[in-house]
Amino acid sequence: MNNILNHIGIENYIFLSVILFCIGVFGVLYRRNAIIVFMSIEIMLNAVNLLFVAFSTYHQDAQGQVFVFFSMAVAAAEVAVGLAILVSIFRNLGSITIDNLKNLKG
Amino acid sequence: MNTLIAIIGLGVLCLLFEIFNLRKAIVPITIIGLLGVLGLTISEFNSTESYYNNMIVVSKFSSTFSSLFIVLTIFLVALGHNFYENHQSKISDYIAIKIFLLAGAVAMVSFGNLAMFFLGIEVLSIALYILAASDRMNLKSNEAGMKYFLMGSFASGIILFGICLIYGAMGSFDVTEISELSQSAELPIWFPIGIVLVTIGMLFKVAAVPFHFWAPDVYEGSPALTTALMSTLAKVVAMATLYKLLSVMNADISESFKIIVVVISMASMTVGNIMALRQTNVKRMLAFSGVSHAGFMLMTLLSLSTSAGSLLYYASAYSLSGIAAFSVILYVCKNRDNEDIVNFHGLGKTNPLLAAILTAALLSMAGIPIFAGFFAKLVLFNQTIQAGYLALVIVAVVNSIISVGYYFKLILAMYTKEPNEERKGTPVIIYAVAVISIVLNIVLGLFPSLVLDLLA
Amino acid sequence: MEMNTNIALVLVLAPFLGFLMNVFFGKSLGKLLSGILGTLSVVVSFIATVYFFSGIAAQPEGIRIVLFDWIQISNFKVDFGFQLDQLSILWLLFVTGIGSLIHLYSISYMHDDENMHKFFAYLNLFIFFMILLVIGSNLLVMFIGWEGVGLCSYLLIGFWHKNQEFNDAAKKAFIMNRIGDLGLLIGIFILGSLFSTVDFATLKTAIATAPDYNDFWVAVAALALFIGACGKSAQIPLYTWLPDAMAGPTPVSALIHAATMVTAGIFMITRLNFLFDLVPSVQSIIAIVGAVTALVAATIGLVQNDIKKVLAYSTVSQLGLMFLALGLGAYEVAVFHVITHAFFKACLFLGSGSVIHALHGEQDMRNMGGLKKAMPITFVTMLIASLAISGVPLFSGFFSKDEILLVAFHHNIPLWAVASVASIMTAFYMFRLMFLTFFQEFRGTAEQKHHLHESPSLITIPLIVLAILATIGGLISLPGNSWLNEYLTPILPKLATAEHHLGTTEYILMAIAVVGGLVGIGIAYAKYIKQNTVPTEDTAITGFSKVLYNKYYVDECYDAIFVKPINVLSRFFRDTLETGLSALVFGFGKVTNEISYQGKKIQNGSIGLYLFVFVLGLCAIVSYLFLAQQ
Amino acid sequence: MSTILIIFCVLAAITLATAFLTIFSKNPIHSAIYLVICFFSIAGHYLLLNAQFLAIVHIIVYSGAIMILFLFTIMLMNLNEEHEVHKPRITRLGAIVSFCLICIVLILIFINSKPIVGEYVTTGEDYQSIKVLGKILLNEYMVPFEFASILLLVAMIGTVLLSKKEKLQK
Amino acid sequence: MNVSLILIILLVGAFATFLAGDKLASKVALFFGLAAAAASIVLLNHYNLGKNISFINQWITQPNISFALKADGLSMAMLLLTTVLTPIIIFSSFGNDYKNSKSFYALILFMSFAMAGTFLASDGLLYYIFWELSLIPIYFIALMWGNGDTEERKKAVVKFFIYTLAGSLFMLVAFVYMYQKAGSLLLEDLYKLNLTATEQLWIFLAFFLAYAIKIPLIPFHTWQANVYQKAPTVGTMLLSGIMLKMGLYSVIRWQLPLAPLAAKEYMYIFIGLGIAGVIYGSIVALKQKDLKKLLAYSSLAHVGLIAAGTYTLTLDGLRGAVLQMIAHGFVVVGLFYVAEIIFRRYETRAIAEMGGIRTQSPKFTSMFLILVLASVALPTTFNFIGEFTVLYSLSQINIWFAILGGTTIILGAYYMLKMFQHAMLGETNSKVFADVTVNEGITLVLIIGVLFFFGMYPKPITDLITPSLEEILTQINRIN
Repeated sequence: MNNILNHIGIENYIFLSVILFCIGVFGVLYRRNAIIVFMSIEIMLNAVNLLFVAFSTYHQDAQGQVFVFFSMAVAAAEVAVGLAILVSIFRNLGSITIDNLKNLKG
Repeated sequence: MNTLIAIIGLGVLCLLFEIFNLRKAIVPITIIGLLGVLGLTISEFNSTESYYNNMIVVSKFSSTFSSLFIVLTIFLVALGHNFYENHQSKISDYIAIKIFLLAGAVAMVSFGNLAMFFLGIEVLSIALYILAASDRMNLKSNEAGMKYFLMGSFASGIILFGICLIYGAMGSFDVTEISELSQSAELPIWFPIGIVLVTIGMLFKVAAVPFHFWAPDVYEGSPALTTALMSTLAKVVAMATLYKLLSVMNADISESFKIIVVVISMASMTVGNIMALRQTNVKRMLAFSGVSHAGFMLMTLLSLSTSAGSLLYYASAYSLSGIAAFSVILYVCKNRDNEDIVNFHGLGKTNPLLAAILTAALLSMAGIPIFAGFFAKLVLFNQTIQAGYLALVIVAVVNSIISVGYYFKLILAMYTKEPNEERKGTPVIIYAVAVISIVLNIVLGLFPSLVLDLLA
Repeated sequence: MEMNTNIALVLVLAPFLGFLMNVFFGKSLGKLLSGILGTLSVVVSFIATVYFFSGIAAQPEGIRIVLFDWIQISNFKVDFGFQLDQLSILWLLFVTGIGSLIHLYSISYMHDDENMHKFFAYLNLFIFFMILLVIGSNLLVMFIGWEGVGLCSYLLIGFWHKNQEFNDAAKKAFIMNRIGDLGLLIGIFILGSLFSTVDFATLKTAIATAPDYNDFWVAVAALALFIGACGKSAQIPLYTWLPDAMAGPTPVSALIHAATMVTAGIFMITRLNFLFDLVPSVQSIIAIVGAVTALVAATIGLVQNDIKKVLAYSTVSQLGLMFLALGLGAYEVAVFHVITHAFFKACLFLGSGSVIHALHGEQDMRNMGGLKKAMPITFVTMLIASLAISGVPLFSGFFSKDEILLVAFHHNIPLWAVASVASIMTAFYMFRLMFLTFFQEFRGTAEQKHHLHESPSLITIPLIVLAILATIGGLISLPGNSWLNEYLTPILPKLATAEHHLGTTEYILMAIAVVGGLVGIGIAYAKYIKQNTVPTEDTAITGFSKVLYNKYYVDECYDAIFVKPINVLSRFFRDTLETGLSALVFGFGKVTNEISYQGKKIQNGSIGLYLFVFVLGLCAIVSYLFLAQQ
Repeated sequence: MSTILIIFCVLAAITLATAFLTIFSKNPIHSAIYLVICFFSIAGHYLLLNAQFLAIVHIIVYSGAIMILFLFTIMLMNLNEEHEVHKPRITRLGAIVSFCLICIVLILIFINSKPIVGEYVTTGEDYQSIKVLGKILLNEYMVPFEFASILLLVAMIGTVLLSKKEKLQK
Repeated sequence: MNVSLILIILLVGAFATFLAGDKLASKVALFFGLAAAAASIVLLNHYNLGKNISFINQWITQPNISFALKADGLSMAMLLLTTVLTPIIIFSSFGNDYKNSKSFYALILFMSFAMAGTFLASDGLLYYIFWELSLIPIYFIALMWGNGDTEERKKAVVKFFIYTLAGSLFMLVAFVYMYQKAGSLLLEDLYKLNLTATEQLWIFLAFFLAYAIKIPLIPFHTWQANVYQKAPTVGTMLLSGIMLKMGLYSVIRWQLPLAPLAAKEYMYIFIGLGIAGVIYGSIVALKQKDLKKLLAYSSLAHVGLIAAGTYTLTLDGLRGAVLQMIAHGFVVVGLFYVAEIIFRRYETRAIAEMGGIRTQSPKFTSMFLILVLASVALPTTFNFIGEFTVLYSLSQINIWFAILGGTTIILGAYYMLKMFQHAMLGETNSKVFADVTVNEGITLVLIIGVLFFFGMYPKPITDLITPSLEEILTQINRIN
């Protein structure tokens, strides 16, 4: 079995996930809509997951992929909690624009 | 390992109590349980063992810190008895979450594999998100939860990315392997970047400048007990984990990295203290004070091989005085919608004991002798000068002076202002927690060797 | 030896005991008893002194008594000890002697004052300190007395403490004395470090045996000591306190500010004659200062109208003459003049006190006149004293003053001239005083006139005694056959070899002095008896006499040069510098607070900003570590 | 250029484009759908890397669970219309600046670093079949696996805690 | 029997006082104060008999810190000053009613405990701890029982606290630095250090900052006058009578022997600073309107002279400084007590509102005058001995120092007498001034008695302190 990375090169995966990660970062900073911000965070996590798998192939080692499972579990848990918080904010505030969350400052 | 299992078991037990409708018994049982766990941990003190393919490594470091966490949790749970009086239906959830949080914390200081580390920190963080937002009818609490959640998951993403790069460089998550590899061959640049990213993520958790912005807002918005937890337990856990992470994975960190640590440490102390000066909300003030204490604790990273004892001591001193301070805050600000300094006016007259305890706690944080905070700073200074960073120590000293300014603002408010209203009721548990924690603090101050020598 | 110690202790402690008794029981004893107690305690001292005086011939080297170790300095230690030799016994004699008389006088003089017991307490304390000053065996014990008499002078000048002007005068006296004291201390320091001792006897041997000492420092020490003497003995530039000190009760002026305390400077310099002899430069300074003081004070005395002020300036002037003698190395002459001066000046002061007493506190001579009929004893005694001070032959002052002039002439003609002019003036203003007070018609109110009377015998007896002494005092040191010189030879070894002969020059000089004195009296007579002039009102005084009347504006100058600037400085420090310094310290706090206030704006609650900073921080760290390092 | 590389490039392009679109589309529903596409393309990458099991799990978890959760929430809040206020310029500027910065910095570092030379290791062993993964997950990684359950338990309790109505105590 | 006994008595006393309740507090405090005084006299006796009364015990292993209390002559003298003044100060407060007096008196004893500890400690860290510890009680005493406007007082007291703390933290850094070199902070170990001139300079400066603020030397004195004014008289007495001696004592015990090279090199600067303090303090005192403030500035002037004496590095300078410290301790306590006595009757500290008291209360006036005279160092008072010795030592360094320092003789007399004149003399005051009570009289007579006794016979104290000062001088003059 041939290592697929011989065709693509690990660097390309790194660049891809770095850019994807940065897009996630960008999304977090750019959007005021909390839901989209959550999505951006998901993008960030997925970028990392992608890199995990790439490294897993690079090392021919399954641990990387195992870690992705944990990462997914974490992502799921985070989203669940995040959305729960979001819902209660929405109930209180009627909006999910994070710019409205400026009561705590100074 | 046993500690971890016992804690998780205790957490599950809590949930079961809810089912069997034994709510009243939850707090006492949990405290007794935790005391048991504490005993268990202490009994394992001298054994150094690794469990399950090196997933969990029990060492002196982990058991001492775990004991500290357990003690702190006991206090926090005890305080919960009073705090959640009006939320009886949820009390088991609250307590259980705290127990699980403790489990995460223990996992974080005893990890042998980055997976455990990551999961531990996520358990801790998610528990904290929930606790921060737990007062769900309160917009401030919502906001705090949201802010903490967003920034926390952002930081988690960064940590994850760092772990990923470390894995990419080493092909393993096991810290012993990583540390062996890190000393041998030429490393891909991924490894140091990974370390740096993980460090940054942890710096966020300990609220070091410039990653500290969340702390004051979240501390202010969260329910007071959660703030207490964050500012004591969570901060100490994060700091201990960062220390462990760096010390386990690469024996000597580079000089330029040390410069970064120095700069961040200085910035944290300075920003934290200066910003705290003008705060009127006590929780917010303590948040900034926490930022500066994080800066102090970061000084331990400059002499990784020797400073575990000082970190433990500093952490204990800081968190014990934090607990004492927060128990007073809980008492004073119960049934009030804010923690403004005005609430503390005249406490010296209406409740001299608590006022004295708060004073002692603040003096300890300020680093006045016989309180443990003084020795904590002292050993830290000692270590840092030994490592050759005199300038950092001088900045730290200047900061200690600034810090007195705001600590004393609170003390002055208690003793020189007229009380605005009578406070009724003497919640025994709050008194007990406050007294015990401050006594522990002073005992540490009188006999610093008790703790300092543990990890020497 | 034991005997001597005990008697010396009695000598010293008797007045102190009197002081304590008067302080604690004075009020209950009643006025008369407390006065008697005070007087007796001094008389006891006098008797003790006489005991020592009688024994001194047998012990020419004097008696030394060491009581205990007092101060320990690294290179020497200071005993608390006494030295009873010719010089100190001489001083003790007239201190306790005149002291007793004045105490006696005060019993009557102060009998109206409610705080009479206090007055006697202070007087006793003064005598105690004066004795200490005189018999201290070293400079520091002398310094106790030195400061102590200053304190008593302060207490007594401000005796009528309800009047703040008197208090001011007292304060002024104390502070000016202290300026001198600093000089004295500096002198002590230098002597101590040069010779490792401050004891008179050992100092003398040390100086005599020291192979080489530093001339410069010895001179500085001598000069510093002289400054001390200036303060205590009211020499230029520290003399202005003495006229003001007349605010005190008249016996005080007589005792402290004429006869005893002000001679302390002369005592000290005589005591340390072996030191001053080594430094001619300082000696000439002393001589010049003395001569100038004599002249300046005499000129001011010419126009004063307050009877006590005239006497005060006269005292300053006479002290100046003594310093002139000291400066010329004629210590025995100075001492001689001290003694005669003590007699006649005490007499004059007491006489003036008698007058003031009779006039119920009136001190302005313009409101006196014609008192000789009402107060014959006072008049006669004062006349004798005036004749003595004016240098009329056969009175004591003639001998002593003449010797000073003689010495001056031998050393330096200009100094002699100055001193002569001063003594002519002395004669003039003394008789101006006499004429204005006792001759012509009474110029006071009818009320006063009605009450004019001769003072009671307690007042007149001391006057008579002093007048007798003022007359015959000159006998102790007749030209050519001086008992005093012989007596002082152990102290002043030079005297043994000095030759005493009276040549033509001396006689001519004597004649000049006598004629000068008579001329002075004559002018006074012409002006105040013949022309019957009465000094004009204060406002009408013009020209140079206004300058004189206002004492050359020296007080005003001092005020402008020292007191005002210090006060301005003090106010400046208090209001500006202190506030500024304080603000500087607070400034640190303020600045940090302000930064904090501004910093709060950065923490604006926006997650976007927080994350932005987060990312910036991340970028900064990562790029520093991985881009900048390459 | 090999086929595999072309596939990679296409997939990468899709991934990045949809990621961007997720962020830029005004309607949250659209965002969600773009994100699903993005996840699918990432699954494509997994398949490309021969991690079939992971790809399936990925689709199930992300597209099947997480995205559904998002969509439910969006609908629950009735957010299908664009409510978002106009973003201040400073926000956009800041976002772009930080995006560029972090991108440039990270990429520069990786470009600057030593390139990986030589062949990639090929052990030929099976390392990513379900069997192997299962063994590793439940042997070596048993503790984290169990611990993940705690994580999920906490999340569950938390979500309940945050959402359930309190019984009012008398 | 060793010196820790004193500390135990004072500490136990503090707790006992607190537990005794408001009514008994003052008496219990006085009892323990007297007990401590008695104990220290007994210990002094032991010491003079040559018995070992030091106490050393390992305290912290890592870092290596000992609980070391060493009693040599110097420490014993300062200890006596503390333990004798404490009961006097407590007794002096008997005429006042303090609310919450149990805390008040407990704090006094606690402060006394800390100060005694400072004088005894011979381990750097222990010393530092006591040093800092003494700040807390005085902070509360000044804050809670002080007088004047609360806000103003708060400002002054907080400034004082932060300022002094700021200074001492640098001292801590210096200690930590030395610990690196010596591996212990025991005084004898630190003496053995061979530090370079540069190191010594920095250490010297770090110490200097702490001491200059505490003593205080100009220009670090700005906290002093305000705190003295605002604090209750008891607090002011503690501050001026004992606490500022801590700074001066520390100069002799710690600063000079640990950094002798720097001390010698920059001697002139520090002497100059002390003397500048003398002149400045005296001049500022002239125009003070508040009696306590005036006394504060006079204190500034006096300690300036003492500090100048210590920095001469001669036996005379050190000895004079110690003598003057003790003398000043007593006299300043007496003077502040006088201010308090007037305040009890007239409810004012403004000199302008006093005057004409002498006719009403001659006894009080006499005692006041004696204290004034002692303060201006009239011979036969203790202060003269100290001042003379210090000035002599200054003259050994440079005669100008003695002359400038000696201006205290003139200026001191000026402002003190001026104050006395305006406060006590003049036309009889319209307000009634009750004569001193028995308690007040006893206190003042005690103080005056001490001043005169040692003024005439300072030998016991001189003999007590000289050997230890000589030892310190050997340390200062050791060749590095």
